[in-house]
Amino acid sequence: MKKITLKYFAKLKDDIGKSSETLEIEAKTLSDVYDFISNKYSLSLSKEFLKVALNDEFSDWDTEIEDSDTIVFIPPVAGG
Amino acid sequence: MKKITLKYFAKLKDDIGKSSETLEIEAKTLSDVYDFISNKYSLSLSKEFLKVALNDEFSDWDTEIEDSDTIVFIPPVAGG
Amino acid sequence: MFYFSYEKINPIELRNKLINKSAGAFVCFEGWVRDNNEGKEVIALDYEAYEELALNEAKKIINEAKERFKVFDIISVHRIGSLKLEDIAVWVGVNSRHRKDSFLACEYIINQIKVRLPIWKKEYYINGDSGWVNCENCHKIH
Amino acid sequence: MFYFSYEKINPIELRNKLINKSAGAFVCFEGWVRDNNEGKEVIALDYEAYEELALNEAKKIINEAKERFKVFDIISVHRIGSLKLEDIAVWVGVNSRHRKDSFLACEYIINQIKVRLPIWKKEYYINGDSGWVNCENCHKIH
Repeated sequence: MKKITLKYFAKLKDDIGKSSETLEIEAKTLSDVYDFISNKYSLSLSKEFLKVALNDEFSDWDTEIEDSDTIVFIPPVAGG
Repeated sequence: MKKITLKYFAKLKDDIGKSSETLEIEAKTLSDVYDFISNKYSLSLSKEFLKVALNDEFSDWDTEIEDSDTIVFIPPVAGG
Repeated sequence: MFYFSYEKINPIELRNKLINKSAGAFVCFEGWVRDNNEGKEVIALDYEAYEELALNEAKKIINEAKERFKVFDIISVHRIGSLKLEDIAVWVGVNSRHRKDSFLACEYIINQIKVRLPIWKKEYYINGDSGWVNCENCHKIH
Repeated sequence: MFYFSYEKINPIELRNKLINKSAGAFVCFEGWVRDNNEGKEVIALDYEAYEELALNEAKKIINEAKERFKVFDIISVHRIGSLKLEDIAVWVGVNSRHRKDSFLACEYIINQIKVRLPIWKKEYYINGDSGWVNCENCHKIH
């Protein structure tokens, strides 16, 4: 079990109803974490449209998480 | 004989020592007028570096002048 | 330098920070809240940012611009919170010896900000609707 | 709109004239008096213009930009007379719905102004010399 912090923004914050949470999770990669969260909150946001950040830097879905990581799923930004 | 007004700017104004003059001239084209002025004031400014304006619009050296025209010889502009 | 502002952006104050005796050129871009987007009448909007990541990424963008173009300084500020029509949402100012570098750097910065910084915009429409821009198509049926 | 100013150019006043609820982008260029040119230390300069022709030509340039790019408004002001370091010599502001048009129009305008308008610059150097820029090579031996 790893203890991680999740922060939510924009559409995700609205859908989940909070801006952050800390939880203990049995997950290997960032992708696994999103699958867990998506299932927990019945999210309809496709992973293919999201980016992911690990400890305030952009990361890849395959990256493995560690204890006390901060993770953010990033919905499409406002653009032009 | 045609009566024309000449206005001088920048380097030409400095070299000639005045900013305008009116004169009667026996000349056909704008080019002829510059040759006359260049000779009159011993100018060292080459015509190839100048542009010429007739009645406040850019013109060509070959353009024929008429009575009461206003003529300006335009030294290189300040550029970038 | 990039930072977020929770208050109205003051363009002349930012411009004056870029005054430099050796600079012959200054270019600035301002993104304004406009009254329409994709056919809908906009009356206000909220900007929200993941600030820690945005600040890290903005520093990279500014360094990239300084490597690519011969500029002296770059300042950019992005507004956060509730904005009204005509408010400045984002400001980018650049100075340089020659103008071409300022134009290129300024456009590079705003283009990169728009695609790379985690900043989101929620629009409020005259008909009472609202929505996060660019996230209307990020859904799938489970 | 293009005009000459015999007094200090006020950039915020000009910018505010371009405020427009339907515009999402504003780009401005400022040309500043810089302290050096071609290796010489500049302390001040004079701008002189053949104003009647410059106004005619500037009108054409602005119309060309409006035909080429989707912009709402264009304002440009050129200073005339004695300028000091850091003074604004020329200001160009453009607003548009989308930013690309403002960038392109602004750069088009300043590039055309620089080559087409009959405006001359006399530089005063720290060593006491002075000279009309770009006219040092326009002489020939008769």
